[in-house]
Amino acid sequence: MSIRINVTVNGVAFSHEVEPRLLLVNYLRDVLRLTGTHVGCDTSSCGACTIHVNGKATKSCTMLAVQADGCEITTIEGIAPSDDELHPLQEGFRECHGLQCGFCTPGMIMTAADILQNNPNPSEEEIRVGLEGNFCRCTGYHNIVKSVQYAAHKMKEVTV
Amino acid sequence: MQLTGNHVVEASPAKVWALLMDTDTLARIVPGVTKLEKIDDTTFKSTLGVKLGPVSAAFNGNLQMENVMEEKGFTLKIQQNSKVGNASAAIEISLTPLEETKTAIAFNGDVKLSGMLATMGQRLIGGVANTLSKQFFSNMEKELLP
Amino acid sequence: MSTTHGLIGKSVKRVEDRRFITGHGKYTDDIILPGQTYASFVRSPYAHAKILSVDTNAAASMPGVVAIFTGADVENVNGVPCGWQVNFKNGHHMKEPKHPLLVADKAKHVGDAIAIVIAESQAEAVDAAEAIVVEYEELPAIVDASKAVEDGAPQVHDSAPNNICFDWALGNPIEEVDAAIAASAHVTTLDFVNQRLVPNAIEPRAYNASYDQYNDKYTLYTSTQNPHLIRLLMCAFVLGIPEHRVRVVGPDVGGGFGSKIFHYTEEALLTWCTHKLRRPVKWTSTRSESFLLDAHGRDHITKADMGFDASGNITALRVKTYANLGAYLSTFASCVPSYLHGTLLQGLYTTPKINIDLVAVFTNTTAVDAYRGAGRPEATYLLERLLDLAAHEMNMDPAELRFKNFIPPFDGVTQPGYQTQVALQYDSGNYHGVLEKGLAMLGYEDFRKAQKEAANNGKLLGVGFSTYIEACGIAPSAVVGSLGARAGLYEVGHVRVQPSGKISVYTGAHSHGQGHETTFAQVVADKLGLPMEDVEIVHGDSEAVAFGMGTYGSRSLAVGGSAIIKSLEKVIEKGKKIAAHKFEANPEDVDFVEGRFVVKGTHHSAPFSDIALRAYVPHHYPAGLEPGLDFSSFYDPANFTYPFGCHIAVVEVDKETGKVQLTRFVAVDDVGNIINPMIVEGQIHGGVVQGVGQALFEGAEYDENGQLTNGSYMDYCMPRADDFPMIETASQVTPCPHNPLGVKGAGEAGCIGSTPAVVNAVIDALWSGGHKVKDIRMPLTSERVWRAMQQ
Amino acid sequence: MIPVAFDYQRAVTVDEAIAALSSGDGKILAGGHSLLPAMKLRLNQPAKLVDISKIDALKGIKEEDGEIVIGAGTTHGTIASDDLIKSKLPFFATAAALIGDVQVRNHGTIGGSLAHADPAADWGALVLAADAAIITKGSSGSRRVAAVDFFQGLFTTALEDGEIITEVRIPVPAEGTKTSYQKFSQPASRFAIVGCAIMKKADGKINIAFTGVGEVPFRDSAAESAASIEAAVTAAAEGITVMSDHFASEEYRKHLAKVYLRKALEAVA
Repeated sequence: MSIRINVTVNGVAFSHEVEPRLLLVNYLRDVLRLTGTHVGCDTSSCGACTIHVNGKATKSCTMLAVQADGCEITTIEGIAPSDDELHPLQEGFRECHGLQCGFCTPGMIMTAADILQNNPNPSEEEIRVGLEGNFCRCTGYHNIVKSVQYAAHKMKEVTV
Repeated sequence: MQLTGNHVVEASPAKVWALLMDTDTLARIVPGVTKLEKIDDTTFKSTLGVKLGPVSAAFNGNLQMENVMEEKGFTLKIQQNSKVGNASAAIEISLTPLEETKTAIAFNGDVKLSGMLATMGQRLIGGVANTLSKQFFSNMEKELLP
Repeated sequence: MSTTHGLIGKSVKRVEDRRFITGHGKYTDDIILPGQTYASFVRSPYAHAKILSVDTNAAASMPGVVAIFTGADVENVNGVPCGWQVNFKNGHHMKEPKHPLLVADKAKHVGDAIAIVIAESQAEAVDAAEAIVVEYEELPAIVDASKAVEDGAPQVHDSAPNNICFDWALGNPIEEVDAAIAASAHVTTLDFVNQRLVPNAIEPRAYNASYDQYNDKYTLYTSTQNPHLIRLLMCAFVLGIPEHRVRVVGPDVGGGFGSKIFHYTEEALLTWCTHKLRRPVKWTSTRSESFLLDAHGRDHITKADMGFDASGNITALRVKTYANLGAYLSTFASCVPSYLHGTLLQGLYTTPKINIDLVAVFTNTTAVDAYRGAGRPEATYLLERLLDLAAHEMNMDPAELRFKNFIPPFDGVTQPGYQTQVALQYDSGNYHGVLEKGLAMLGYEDFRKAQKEAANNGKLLGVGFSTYIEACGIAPSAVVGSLGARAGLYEVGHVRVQPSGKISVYTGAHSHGQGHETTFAQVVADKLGLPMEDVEIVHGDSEAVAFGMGTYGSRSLAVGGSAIIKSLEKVIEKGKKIAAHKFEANPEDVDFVEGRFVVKGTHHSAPFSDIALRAYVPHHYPAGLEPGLDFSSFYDPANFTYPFGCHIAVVEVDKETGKVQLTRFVAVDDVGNIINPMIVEGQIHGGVVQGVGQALFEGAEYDENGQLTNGSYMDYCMPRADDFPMIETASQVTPCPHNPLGVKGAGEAGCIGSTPAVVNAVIDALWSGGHKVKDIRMPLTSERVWRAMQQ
Repeated sequence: MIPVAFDYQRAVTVDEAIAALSSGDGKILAGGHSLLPAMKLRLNQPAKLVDISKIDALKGIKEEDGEIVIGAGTTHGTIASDDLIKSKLPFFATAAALIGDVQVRNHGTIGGSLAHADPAADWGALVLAADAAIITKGSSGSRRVAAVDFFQGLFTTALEDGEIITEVRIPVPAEGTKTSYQKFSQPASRFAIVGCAIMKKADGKINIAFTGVGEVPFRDSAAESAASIEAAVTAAAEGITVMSDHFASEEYRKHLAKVYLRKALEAVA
């Protein structure tokens, strides 16, 4: 049994017949070939697969593609304003060495974007707690926190 | 994991014993049994469906009674296999008459889990064992009702 | 950014980041090949079981199934090899039971592969694997290394009696050490477990193997730290395929931490399968499988005694360790508890007598191998726990005790290296310096005052020290060869100057987060006086890079970087000849200065790009001058490098619950010269958090039947952002005297130094509250700390 | 990991969901954060999922007839940031913010959590302490189940086959009511090892409920009837079967229950 879904991913409308058991993350990676969203675990713990569904950070390994029918999805490939620009968080991660192997990075950035959306002025503590659903094995989180702080600062500048 | 407990039922050891030795009744009181087939006097082939919280799995395997002592007790050996891991146990069950119409049923044994059940189930195994044994005795009590 | 000079020592932003932050990294699982098939495994749910039957009939007819193979199909294929031979004390070779690609007769740990299913889709492969019925006879399992050697314990391999892989000793004769301990004024004894860790790189292992039958050519994409080594081991030792028929690519790799060094059975099996099927076969480990299959780390059971004279000088160290190797001998498993652990037991101290007695043991558990630090964290943990405990027992200050016992500073140039009692010769060191700096950063005296005050108010604060040393830059081939390594441990650096003067550098080191594409480019651009944009670093592809030994043991820059320097020197030498020809000068009169070839004492000079072009347009060349500017070098280091440092942890322990909060962490590391401080700091941060993970959160828990009971992120506690404060780092620089960059390596330092510092801090906090506790087993869960306080 | 194949049906109304459940081996998919991980590991293999996440009627928080009504499909994240909850039931907001992580809170729902009835889930203690009622609906109509009657055993609730939870209704606390939720988290999963929820009413009467401690979340009546904080702490979690795992043995868990009860009592003192 396949079900047709209509989704908008990074501003582009897609329509596909999918098996109900297809996870959203596999839809993005294998069907749309947006491989920036990663799979790091099978218990909804590591956060590497985080994307935005209707603007909210979502673990795409814990959502079925059929559940995303009618939703607006943003992945790491679509978070920057254009191909030639970076989102302030992307810039922050590069400026502050917030990544090493890069595998957790897309999920980190997508989660951090949710944090900043709800709290443009997070304290260090709020950033750390906000990232509790995302594992990084490389950076020790130190520079990730700095990257988010960089972005928060930058985004404030832009709005002012 | 160690599984130990004690339960008093309102029936004589003879009645309890008869109940435990009857395949059809046993099939009704062991939680989750969907099929119980007697192979010989002490061996049963069983199919169980366990549905508890996150886990819903079908088990296939054997139940075997050893050291059978009429109206006193036996050792129940269980081997149950499923797609998500296997369970095995050796549980000593003993009946002690308290009064004419009361029997203390004590059980003591070791339960082993393997595979995904062992990996994911460690925090819950104690609770699951408790829940299943509670269900077993509550079912038994229903059977014993006149 | 076009800085051409002084790139060394600059925190240049990483050039590789753009693809990662935009989601365009290319990891193995991102690759789908034409005609792709997908694999799934049937794995043993038992730690030890005879395989009575495998019924694949139902599975074989399921939708999408392409093939199913079982142990019987690969019976004649070799197992995966071990790369390092260690001998028993009696000279016999260690036991090396076969590690088959699929087991046919007996499963030896949970997760041992019984069958592989290959199907048109991943879902179909998983569905079919579930339909395979395996009949087992469960056997008693053995988990604990110290019990495995007892008579009557379950036997993992028939060929290894008492489950012993090898026994081994190093250092001074045991009689001398026993006597020195017996004569000591104070002996500190510690019985402890250095628990087993699961590496947990966030990218699970993934492989994609394909075979082009028309060109007889294999390609294996693999999430590896060392593609050439995998090619060598797989081709020469497992499958018997000529190496030139196999291309191994390690594309972007999502972290390794050691666990992706090794040659795993799945790599060889998929390559074997693709040849059978003539279709690409891909397998990506699930996290649940990673927990059961990726080689674990540590797992030592140790008893150690450290003797002191009346004034606190160390007199001797005696160590007895059981090292758990798991069910099979992984690629470097044998050298980790021996040559990477025993040889580090001198630490930073002048200990005159040292002996380690080691037994390496098979058990029905996942294989154990190198994990960030590999042997050195175990040695450091042992020493640093003993030192802090001894200080408490002798009522001395732990910093003072260390100062008293440090090896005096030596630069390795004007002063010789330091010869230890356990085989190594340290290259250069200034151990007092890092502790002094650490104490200053901490504000030691103020902390002790605050600690006392806190204790009076019923609060438990503690400080813990760890002054560590490690052996990196692995390593001189002759030395490791004499110790049993079955490979050379040099590195390859190939510099290809393009006619336009742009540079392509091919390194045998592999980057999986370390930032080689940046650091190596800095080195090259600095040396040639070019903008970094003119340099590209190519790594990870056996077809592009002639050879390589890969990345582990903090060796990339010290060994791989040095190989590149060697080639750059050849480029410059050749460039001088070409410049000399252009200016009709003698090559000896040509200098290379700030990116230009200059004829001494004249105004004649040519930029690098001009000479590069001439190298490829060899008109009017004199006889004997070859065209081209393209050099490759093998660099084999003269010695290991020896980074060291001082880590200090401050913790608060909740009296009621035992919960530990890390409130400060100070790390002063001396990794020799630093090319990119930002990257070095990042390595330290990551290492520290991983090391603290061992101290406070992580540990594989097996039940007595060999079941890993915390094999998921719901139970295996990974360190998270909110568990940590900002980490305070500083560096001291004592250059390595024997490699051209003067670098020592920074990848593992954080993970080696931090663990004992945190445990020591918790113990210190407990002593401040009157709980004279010797040891708490790691990880220091709240309950364990609470129990320690109840005694 | 890939779940076993299943049929999928999306319901847009509660009645549609109930009708869909009446046939076959169906399970409800709400936020999916308890069910989907189990299905991916193949620990659970339902033949059919009935997706209720798009039923608008199940979402939202309002005050009605002297009760605060939380739709079963309301996410933890919404509850954590809702102004009505923050002012009238602050410990619901505190607890909601401690569940899982940002991503989980964006999708996980209170109804899904209650129906799943994990013994370490936070909501159990909260609904018990708040004298909440769980409103269920099935083919034979609606039922109102008091929270104390809802939790019946390990992963076992009063919910019958074919029923879904539609609302959680909590009497609006009188002026002067104080609440607290104190949680000691399992460090890996961040479920509760001990979660202690307290509602101290204006008349001084205290409701005390625990989650994570026993096989079922429970009201601790012995502690409730104690005369002092000290006596309550002494009485807490006595006489119940306390769970045990490698993060917290029975003894330690019981100790933590007392420590966290004290924290909660002091917070409302």
